[in-house]
Amino acid sequence: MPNSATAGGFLLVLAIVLPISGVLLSLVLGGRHAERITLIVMPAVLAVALAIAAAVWRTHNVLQYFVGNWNPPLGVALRADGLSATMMVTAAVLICGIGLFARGQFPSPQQSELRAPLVFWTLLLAIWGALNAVFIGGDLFNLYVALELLTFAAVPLVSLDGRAETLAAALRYLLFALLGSILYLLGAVLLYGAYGTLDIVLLSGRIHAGPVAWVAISLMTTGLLAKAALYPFHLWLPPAHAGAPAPASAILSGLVVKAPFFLVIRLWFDIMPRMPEPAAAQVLGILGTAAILVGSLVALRQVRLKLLIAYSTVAQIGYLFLMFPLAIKPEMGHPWHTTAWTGGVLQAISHAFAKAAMFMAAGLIAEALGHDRIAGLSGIGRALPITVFAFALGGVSLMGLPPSGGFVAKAMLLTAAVAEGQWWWAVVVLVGGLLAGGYVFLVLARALADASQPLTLLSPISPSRQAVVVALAVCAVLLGFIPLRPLELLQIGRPDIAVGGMK
Amino acid sequence: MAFDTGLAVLVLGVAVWTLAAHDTFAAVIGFVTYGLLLALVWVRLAAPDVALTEAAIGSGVTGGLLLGASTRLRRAEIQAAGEKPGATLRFAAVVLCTLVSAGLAAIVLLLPEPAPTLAPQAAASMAATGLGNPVTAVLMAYRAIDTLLETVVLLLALVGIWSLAPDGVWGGFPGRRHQADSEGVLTFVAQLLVPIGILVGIYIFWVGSVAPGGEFQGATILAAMWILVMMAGLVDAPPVSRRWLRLLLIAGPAVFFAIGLAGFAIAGAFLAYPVDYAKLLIVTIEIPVTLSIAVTLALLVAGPPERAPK
Amino acid sequence: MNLAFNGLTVVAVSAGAFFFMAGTVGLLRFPDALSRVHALTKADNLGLGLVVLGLLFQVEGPFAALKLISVWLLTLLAGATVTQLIARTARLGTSPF
Amino acid sequence: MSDATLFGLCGAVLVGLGLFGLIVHPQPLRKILAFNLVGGGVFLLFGAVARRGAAAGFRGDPVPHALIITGIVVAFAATALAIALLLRLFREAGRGTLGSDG
Repeated sequence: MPNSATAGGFLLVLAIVLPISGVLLSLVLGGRHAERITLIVMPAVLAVALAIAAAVWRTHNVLQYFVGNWNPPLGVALRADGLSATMMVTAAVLICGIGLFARGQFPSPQQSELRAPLVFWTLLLAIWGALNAVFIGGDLFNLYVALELLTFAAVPLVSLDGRAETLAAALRYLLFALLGSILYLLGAVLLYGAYGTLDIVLLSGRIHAGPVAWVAISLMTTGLLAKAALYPFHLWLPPAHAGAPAPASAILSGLVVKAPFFLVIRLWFDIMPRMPEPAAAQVLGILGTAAILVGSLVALRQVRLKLLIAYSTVAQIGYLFLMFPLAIKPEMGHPWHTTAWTGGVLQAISHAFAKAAMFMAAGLIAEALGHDRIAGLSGIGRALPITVFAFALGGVSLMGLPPSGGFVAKAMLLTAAVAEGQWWWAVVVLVGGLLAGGYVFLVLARALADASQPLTLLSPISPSRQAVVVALAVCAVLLGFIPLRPLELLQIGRPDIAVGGMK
Repeated sequence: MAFDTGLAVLVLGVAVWTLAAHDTFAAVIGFVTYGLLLALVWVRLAAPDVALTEAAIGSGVTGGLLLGASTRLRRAEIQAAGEKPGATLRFAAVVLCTLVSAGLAAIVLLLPEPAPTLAPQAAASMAATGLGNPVTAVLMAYRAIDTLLETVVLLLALVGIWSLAPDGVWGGFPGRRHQADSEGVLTFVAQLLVPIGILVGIYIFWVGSVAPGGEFQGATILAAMWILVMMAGLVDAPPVSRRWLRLLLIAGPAVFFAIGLAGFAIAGAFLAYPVDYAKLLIVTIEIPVTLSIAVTLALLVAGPPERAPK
Repeated sequence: MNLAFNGLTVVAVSAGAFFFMAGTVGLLRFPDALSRVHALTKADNLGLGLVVLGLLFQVEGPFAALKLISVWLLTLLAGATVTQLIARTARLGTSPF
Repeated sequence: MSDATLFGLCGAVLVGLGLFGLIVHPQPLRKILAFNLVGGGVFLLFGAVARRGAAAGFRGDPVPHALIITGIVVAFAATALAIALLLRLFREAGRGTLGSDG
């Protein structure tokens, strides 16, 4: 880890400044221009994310920046390792896709400003800035502010339609998110009290096993789990993600819940790489298992398409946490740990693409039919074949069928589980895949069935929006074709002690 | 010591009362008291800057907001009070919360001696900022990016609140229109107090560079004055679509960003200040930031647009 | 001289504390909103005034003294206003108490 | 016992009390109140840490003080947003609870 700012570090600043500047501009120029501003900012931030990934790849080192030239512990550092860069590129590609899709749903008003487009476009950019701030934050308190930024940008999207159900969902989401942040902050406070720094790298050098570290890490992890909606904190998620407009659901389910997950990885693998705690990791694995089972089983019983997809998110979040018991037991540095860790991260990325595509496909179907009841989907496969195809592609990745990103991710988790002799997690992965197959099939069987009476679409669905959805679903599949070498990007900057095998 | 112990017991007592009070309105009164007592605790803990913030925002504006909500929600609160959770859940909650408190208390007693601190480093670098108040140096120099992002957090909260307006009144006036009563006591107070309050607000902000105070505390007082004249009905809240209002809202973060980016050119880093101009640049940032925070806070209290634009 | 000042401070602040105590008892014991408000205003105006008076003997310089007196005056203003508002609400019969 | 330890312990108890309120109160407004109680406790713990860090002529570590100020302002913004949501929900649904169905 370099101990000074690295060349190209200014890119990290731009990754936060550009989207937030877009927010300010949209507010002052008004809702009529918000969409255009977003479309201008999108390629710029995408370019910054790609440049950051390229710099990390080229130098094979962490990109680092000290804000205001104040070195930690007094100042705040921004850092991008391979994981940050990968997540930023994922977020950038996904948000660009969502933005293009949303043009059809939140078009610029002709005369005066309208509420929904202004709020959607400004908050889309705000979420982007907040996500980038989370991915490159090098300071625990700075990360707290970034998490709050993310919460305040995400919650209003849930209740954009102003109905009582979505308002209640948004309020519940907000309360859970606030509880999560305050627990996270409490842990950070204790760490500062014991070690005198909030900087992640300095902290990883000073922290040692003991009651303070344990209580602090447990509190922070619990808070982040509440934000990530891991079982048993999952109840807020389905109504919130299902109630939002389709492009907002896509970003909430695809990216926003991944931010706290990303921070759990930071905590467990970067801050305390020398403090492996197999028992605690097993607990995370068990919660993940419960999430997979509960989420999938409840998804099977849903009558509305968007709720089914939302419950599937609950299950897929469970998978993310299977990597902890597999990458931590019995001690760091085991050859198969990197496989499990990479599998977990790849699951986060491929789920982001797959789920975004599925939510937007569901949005198009609901626009066409005027409802999203699964029982009433008959004939839609004939009317909107491309959309249903995109939904199916996303489903393939969720099930973990080859070839798809979900397949590679789940295969890696499976392999690690078998190789480490923790076969029970392998069973969980397989059962979860079967259940996912069940609920995806449930939808497809309906959608591909012939309608009893001819289907009339309420509104025509533009081909370009369908194309965006397919493109994202294809991304989820293409992730399955990535050879191993680019995956090494993920390992750049990880503490040596946590990396083993793989090469 | 006896005073501190008494104060701590009082804080805990008021907290219990706030939780246990049957009536939500009474609980809110308890919360305001809690905030004021905490402000006193901050003075005892040698944190006057925090004491000012706690009294102004933590107790003052938050309390006002909660009071307003509790009167508007009176009926719903009484209804909902019936849905008390079962005994099992309550018992589990007692066990869990006792464990959390006990764990935290143990850690307080276990914290290392001598305590780690950044005070020497903060003191050593103060000269480079030209400031005399170390807390302001942290907020505006060492950790300026936190403060910058925080101004954006406030702005997003406002966008979130505005997003709750019914579509028909978008661009309109926030909150209810208060009728001016030229004989009324509020009118009298608003006319008498507001000039003084604005003066105090500016003073608190200005003195922040060398003494306890700063942009957040000053801005809160300014916001309170604006809220007072709105409540007295002397002025109406501005329609949310007004260009000048939007400009005021973003002026703070925008100037902050602009000077931060200029830091690349003039001091070699984002949000870095050249030593000779550090204080000048910081004050240049603080003035619009204070204004923006004041306007944002007042509008956060005013709520979403409720009346259509004329 | 110093001793005399300290003595005056003790006397004035104690007297102020007494009025606060009396006001608090009144707040708790009086039956209706109006008489409670009446008890409170006594505590605020007189009690705080006496405390400020006592502290005036301890301050350094006229600026600090001015600050203390402004604190008292502002509290008087705020107290009087809020009392008016509460009393009006109580008389209109919408009191939550 | 030093003042830092005393108020640190006070903060520890406040966090527990607030969490309890957050869990058991059915009314959202009371939950919001309880959230603010927890916030006060967390900030107080941080204040105790700051007081312990008195050095270099400062009577407390200024870094936590600045962070607490930021935290208080963020908590206010959160409270304002939550209350606005709650009031709108009440207007739309005539109820002030989250209900069990969501």
